[in-house]
Amino acid sequence: MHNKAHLTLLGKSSNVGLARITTATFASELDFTLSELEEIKVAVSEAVTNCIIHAYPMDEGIIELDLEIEDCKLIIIIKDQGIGIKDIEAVLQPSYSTKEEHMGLGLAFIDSFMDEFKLISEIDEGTTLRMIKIPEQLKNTVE
Amino acid sequence: MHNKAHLTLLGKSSNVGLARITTATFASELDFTLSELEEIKVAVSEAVTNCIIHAYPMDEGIIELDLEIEDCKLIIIIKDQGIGIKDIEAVLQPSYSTKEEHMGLGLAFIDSFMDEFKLISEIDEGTTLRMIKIPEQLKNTVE
Amino acid sequence: IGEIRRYLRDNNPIRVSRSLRDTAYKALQIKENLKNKNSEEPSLKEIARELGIPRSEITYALDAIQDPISLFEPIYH
Ligand SMILES: Nc1ncnc2c1ncn2[C@@H]1O[C@H](COP(=O)(O)OP(=O)(O)O)[C@@H](O)[C@H]1O
Ligand SMILES: Nc1ncnc2c1ncn2[C@@H]1O[C@H](COP(=O)(O)OP(=O)(O)O)[C@@H](O)[C@H]1O
Ligand SMILES: [Mg+2]
Ligand SMILES: [Mg+2]
Repeated sequence: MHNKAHLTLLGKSSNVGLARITTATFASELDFTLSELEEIKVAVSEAVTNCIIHAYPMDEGIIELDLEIEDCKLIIIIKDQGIGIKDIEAVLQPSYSTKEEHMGLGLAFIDSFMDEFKLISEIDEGTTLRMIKIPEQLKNTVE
Repeated sequence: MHNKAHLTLLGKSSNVGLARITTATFASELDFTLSELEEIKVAVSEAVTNCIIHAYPMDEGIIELDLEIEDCKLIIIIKDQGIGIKDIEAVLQPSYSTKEEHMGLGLAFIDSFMDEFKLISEIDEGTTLRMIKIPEQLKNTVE
Repeated sequence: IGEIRRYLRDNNPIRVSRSLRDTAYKALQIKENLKNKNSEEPSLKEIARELGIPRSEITYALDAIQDPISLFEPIYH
């Protein structure tokens, strides 16, 4: 099974839902349960919200969402061209946030809900988050 | 109010739902009723299905969906790089189809469900369908 | 026009689609039933097969009945 889609959107809060539903709909081709689809939606919401709040603090930048199904794996790549991350090690710590009122749990959620995730960033160039999720059902049959 | 999104997808029938849901979610920022959202979904399904069946009869080509909200109007542009349409006048006739088993009503539905629509095509270059829908509620207040 | 009417009567895409809420609750109900029967959570695919509604429409309906998640609020407390 192979499929691909690409969504480009403006970084405004009303578009978080668009990213979430498009991803969940794309993902539903695989054997995910409703709870797994919820986890995917939370991960995408957190990632897109990070782009809106952190990557583009001043204006509405562009967010790119790459969706791919390959060998029954769901691959999600979320890319911004925002301010970038100075210390990746630091932001990966749970409860770490560069914004006072924020919980700093977004990336921790992503870590716990996805099978793999990787953050790549360059100051003033932008940030790319790559996540992979495999249906639990499939993992069980493979074992 | 202004918003924009762009979805690129592979022309396979399992992606018709993706185009429908992404468009309906994007559109729901405007004051459409549920039945208007259903009409939008039907129009998008018909248009994307046309790309899959007619524009790319042999392979899975790429379909581009441009979504825009401008002055409370929803603008949907669906583009393929397929075989194109020889006689646009002819295909706009209800019940006209170049495929035997087909009803030839897709474009008629689009015509009746959308406020404006325009078909532009070039043989071997591809086809672009541009559609506009305005919430009924809004039309009533303007009058 | 007569033909369009006939087509709509036979396959009315609007009438066929039940209300979002109805679809969402039916999907959740089927999920529970299948879970009890097989003692493991069914996939959306299985729910869609049982319900006879496309997966994408179920995803859409389920999202529609959820409380909108606030952008600046953590999702789980
Ligand atoms: N796309 C991004 N661009 C720039 N910085 C980011 C991005 N995503 C995450 N960060 C940084 O990582 C930190 C931790 O993110 P997260 O775990 O989601 O917590 P929170 O969003 O609550 O701060 C953020 O405070 C921010 O400094
Ligand atoms: N994207 C497209 N590329 C090429 N031809 C198209 C495209 N969309 C529509 N057509 C042509 O227009 C005709 C009428 O389309 P439609 O009203 O949807 O009816 P049907 O799909 O049932 O044939 C099609 O039979 C086809 O010849
Ligand atoms: Mg965050
Ligand atoms: Mg058609």
